[in-house]
Amino acid sequence: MSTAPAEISVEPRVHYLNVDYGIKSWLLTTDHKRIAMLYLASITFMFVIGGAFAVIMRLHLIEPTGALVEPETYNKLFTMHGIIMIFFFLIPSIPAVLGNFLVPLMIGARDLAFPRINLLSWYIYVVGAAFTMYAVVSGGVDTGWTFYTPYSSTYANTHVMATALGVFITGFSSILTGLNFIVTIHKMRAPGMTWFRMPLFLWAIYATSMIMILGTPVLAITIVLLALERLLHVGIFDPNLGGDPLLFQHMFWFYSHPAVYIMILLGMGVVSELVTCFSKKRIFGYSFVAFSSVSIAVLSFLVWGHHMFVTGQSIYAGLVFSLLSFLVAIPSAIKVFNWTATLYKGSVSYQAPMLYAMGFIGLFTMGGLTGLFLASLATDVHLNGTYFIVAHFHYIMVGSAVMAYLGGIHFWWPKITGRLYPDTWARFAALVIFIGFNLTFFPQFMLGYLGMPRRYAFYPQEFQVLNVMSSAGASILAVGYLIPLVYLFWSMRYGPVASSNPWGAKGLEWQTSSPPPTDNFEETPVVTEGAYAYSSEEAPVV
Amino acid sequence: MSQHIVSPKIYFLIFAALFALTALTTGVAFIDLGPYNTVAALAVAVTKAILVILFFMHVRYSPHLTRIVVAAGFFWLAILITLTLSDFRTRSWTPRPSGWEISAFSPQDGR
Amino acid sequence: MPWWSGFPIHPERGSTIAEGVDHLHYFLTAITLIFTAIIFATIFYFAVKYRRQSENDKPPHIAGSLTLEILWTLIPTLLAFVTFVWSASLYFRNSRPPEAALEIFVIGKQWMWQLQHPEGPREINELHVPVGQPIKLTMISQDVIHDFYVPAFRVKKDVLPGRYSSIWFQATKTGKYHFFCAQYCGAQHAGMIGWVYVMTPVDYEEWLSGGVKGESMAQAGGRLFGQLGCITCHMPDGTGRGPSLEGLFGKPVQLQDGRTVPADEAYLREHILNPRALTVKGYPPIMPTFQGQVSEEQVLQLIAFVKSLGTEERKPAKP
Amino acid sequence: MSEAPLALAHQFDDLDQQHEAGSLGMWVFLVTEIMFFGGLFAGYTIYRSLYLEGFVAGSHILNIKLGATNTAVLIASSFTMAMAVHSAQKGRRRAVMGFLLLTMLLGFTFLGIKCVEYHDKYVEHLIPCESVACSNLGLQFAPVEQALQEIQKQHAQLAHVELYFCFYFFMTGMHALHMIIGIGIMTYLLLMARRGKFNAQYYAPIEVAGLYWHFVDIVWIFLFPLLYLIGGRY
Repeated sequence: MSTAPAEISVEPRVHYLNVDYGIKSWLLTTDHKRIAMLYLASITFMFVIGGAFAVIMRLHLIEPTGALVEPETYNKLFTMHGIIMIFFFLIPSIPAVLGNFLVPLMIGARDLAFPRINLLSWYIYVVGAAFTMYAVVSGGVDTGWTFYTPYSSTYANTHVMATALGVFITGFSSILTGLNFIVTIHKMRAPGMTWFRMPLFLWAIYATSMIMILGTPVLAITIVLLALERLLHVGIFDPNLGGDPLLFQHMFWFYSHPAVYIMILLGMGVVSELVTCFSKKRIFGYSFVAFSSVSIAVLSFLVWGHHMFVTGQSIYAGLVFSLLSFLVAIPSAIKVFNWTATLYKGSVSYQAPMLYAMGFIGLFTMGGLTGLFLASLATDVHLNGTYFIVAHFHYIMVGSAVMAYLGGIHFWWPKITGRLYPDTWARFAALVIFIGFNLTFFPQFMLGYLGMPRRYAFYPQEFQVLNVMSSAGASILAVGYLIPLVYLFWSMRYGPVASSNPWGAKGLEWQTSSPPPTDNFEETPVVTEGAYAYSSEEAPVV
Repeated sequence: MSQHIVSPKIYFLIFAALFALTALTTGVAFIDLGPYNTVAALAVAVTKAILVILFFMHVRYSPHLTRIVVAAGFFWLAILITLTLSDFRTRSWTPRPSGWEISAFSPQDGR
Repeated sequence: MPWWSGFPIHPERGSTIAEGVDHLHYFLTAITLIFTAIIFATIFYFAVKYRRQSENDKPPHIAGSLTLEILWTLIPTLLAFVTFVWSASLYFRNSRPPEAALEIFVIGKQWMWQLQHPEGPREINELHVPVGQPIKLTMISQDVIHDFYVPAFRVKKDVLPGRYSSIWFQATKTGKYHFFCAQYCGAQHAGMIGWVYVMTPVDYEEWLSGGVKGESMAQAGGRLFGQLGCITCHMPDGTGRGPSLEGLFGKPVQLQDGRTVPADEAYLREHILNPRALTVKGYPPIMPTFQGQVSEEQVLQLIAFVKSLGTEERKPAKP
Repeated sequence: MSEAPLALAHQFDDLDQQHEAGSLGMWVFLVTEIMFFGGLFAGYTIYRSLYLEGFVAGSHILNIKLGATNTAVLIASSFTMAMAVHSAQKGRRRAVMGFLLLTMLLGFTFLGIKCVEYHDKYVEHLIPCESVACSNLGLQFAPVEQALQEIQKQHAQLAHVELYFCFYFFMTGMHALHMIIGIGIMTYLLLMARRGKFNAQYYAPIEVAGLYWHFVDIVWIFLFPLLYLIGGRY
């Protein structure tokens, strides 16, 4: 389908990858592109570990009495799976890898505003990951990724302190990344690049950075208070001091709900880029999509109470949070409709990134709408704490955020490595992931409605059939994720050399060579037209 | 932006004002105003904070972006406090078919 | 037994509110499936109809249309509002137990449930209730947060340490239904499950009398009331240093700092464990705290005793 | 003074852009600090509204004179820091070093007074810690004579007063930690100033450090009334 680009003679051009070799050139780099590669390597490593835990859990749940591990180990497995996947893969994935690489390229800057702080945030991430890995290796933690007190503060005797310290430190890595992006987008845009000529990916980056800046510190202080309570055996969440465990939940979810929007907002940003490029058409309703990103970021801070409808929160507050939770669904709906409308009268091609984008839109619709069940009070009483919730957030995190991340990696792979990946393999992998994902998580909706609670190491007999289906799907999904690892590494050495714009996409990052030189552009580009100007007559010569 | 140089005279004036306000708030604490003690203490603290932000931190001479960033910070803090407080203060409201029956106090559920 | 027989799609409806919750659930399922179908179909249709003919297609420049944007903002908002009002009113009605509910006390402790009937029988991980009679569960935890969840009755509530939380249900069908702990509470969280046995009123009475007949909670509370020396201050005729507790339960009480509060279970529990914060008007704050001397179960027994003082006729009406 | 080429980083076009980026970056960081301390202030507000008499009793136990002097010391240090930024803008190197030294001195005075207060709490057994390790070190929460009478006078419960002291130590401890970081930054600036790194065009690091120091002062401006002046002393 896609015609292979004309063979370009490879003259030894200096770019950011071959400008310098050796460990020091990587570990002491301040080039945002190299830091993005460091992040890519470290989060892929964490994804593999988190994924391994998931596979063991799914295999364990084939038998109602639990086939593989002790209940205590199962509790550690789902806790570590949650912590690693959320704090060490999903939250840094798109912002730190694609964001770090693309933000300066997309706005025509030479680098981020604070390159040294950018490298510092990678080191902070690695130190945080080291603490958590120490906890994993030396026995794991079994409090659940939510660390609810009083279990985590007084009754748990596993490595809560080490993991809490790891998550606390990694929080600062995403604070500093958010800070870098906000200052760069405000102060370092190329001449002519007004706010409404920026690609929508940058709007999503800006909205996500707002959440990182405003939410993460509250998680940091909550974890400090938890650690102090564990250390001093006294603290503000301690019931026999008159403290209230619900205050921990309030402060925890104040960050953790907007954190899910950190993951999904950037998935939306990537999909806006993919849908426009692969239908050669301007996005439908640019300003609506841009403003819905920012309004999601703002509204996401008002809705955290829907996690606590059944935990003894007051009924009045439940009503307020329920109404606000319904409102936060509206901007997401607007985005989905705008993407679908973008395809109208376009010229749609089905390369792998587009398959991931279309998969994203469908699964995100499914994931988002099942959120309405949990925002509405009456059904949430029945569904809270069951597998319905597990299915809902996996449809959002795995079905949408990871799919968009893979779509983004495939779309910008020629720009990152200068090589094209084998597209037939990529489409096959996308299909396998789509099928495996649905087979894994759709049965869990039904399990949740039937009332199977989550975090159960063993369960009653009648839930077994659906669990076996889910475990079967998990094995397909695991295979689906391994295929891209193989052919992407293969393509780094053997893939055909990519031109500077293999997809014919608009955007400043496609005007420079791939892989781009260290300073991104020979001379700072001047922007003369709006974003996604595919169909304007005087398309600039690529 | 902060190229604007503020004369030391204004700095000293602001310093004196802050000093006086501190003395004021400490003095007022010794007078029995009932619930207004807290209101007075907070009002003085907010004025002192605004003085420091506007003059010592040059926000008065900075572009609008800095003001928006400062306002956003305090606004988000307000979101956290008000929505959490709304839960703690309304725990003792028990729903009646006819509407809310607000009992003055149910101890552990928060007054 | 063929594999698909043990494959229920739809949970049983065992209580009065199950019907309403299920209708809302089906309404939301319908919305989800319809919208997902619309989106998938439109994408599929556009992807095929407007597939790329050649590399240099020139699709028209469509910036967007305000009417469409308004349309697909209003419709979701309307739908959201309708769902909110429906679910909020359902939740609002379900959250208030009817007056004449039979009260059962639940104590959750790490990895087992203890259910205490006022008449005396105490059950572990089992709950026998009569059908057709509204049941109110007053629950408290002795250690971490647990959660009492009966899927067939569509009720769930976290059980918190240091505070009573309550749910109610009225079973409509006799039978055996699961109940689970739905808030992670440690190693044997998955083992903290049990069965609710809904029986006809006759069977229930027979079970109640047949079972091991310990003293009722009120009698146990009375015995404790004497042992702990409460009787020395709280004389029935009010001549002791503390107020008389005859007929106190449920009535408003005037506090030292002017607040009047209803004397419900939470007030009595707080008064037993942290008395000095609640000195009653006209009485010196001399009541010692019993924190650490009485277990949660004994507190419940004392409260049952205080409830039974001078209110013989207000005992929950026997069916 | 020619534009110091070494001061302009390669990713910026001119010194003004770099300066504005630096200030905006510090302001965004201060927003994260507002939210970081905000978590503590939120917890404080909630428990104060739930257990007012415990907080009133706890606040009356504190020594208000030391609190007031500390506030004055910190305001003075804010003033000297502002003067340091001012003299950096004018390019007067010696004045910058003088004012930085003065600010650090006042910072140490504040920490000294804080140590005195913490020591008083240690002596009066008001440290909120129930672990065995703490009691071996003599840190426990068992208020005696004067503190105990205050608690009984307010009809407060011991547990709620201990909750108040949890907040007292967590908030003032976190604030003191930020003071120590601030003093560390200023020693670094002192060394750079001595080596003549700054001039009238390039003084951004001092201004950014000033913003941080003023923020730490604002946190104390709120901490003083909220912790020391609850319910008034009459």
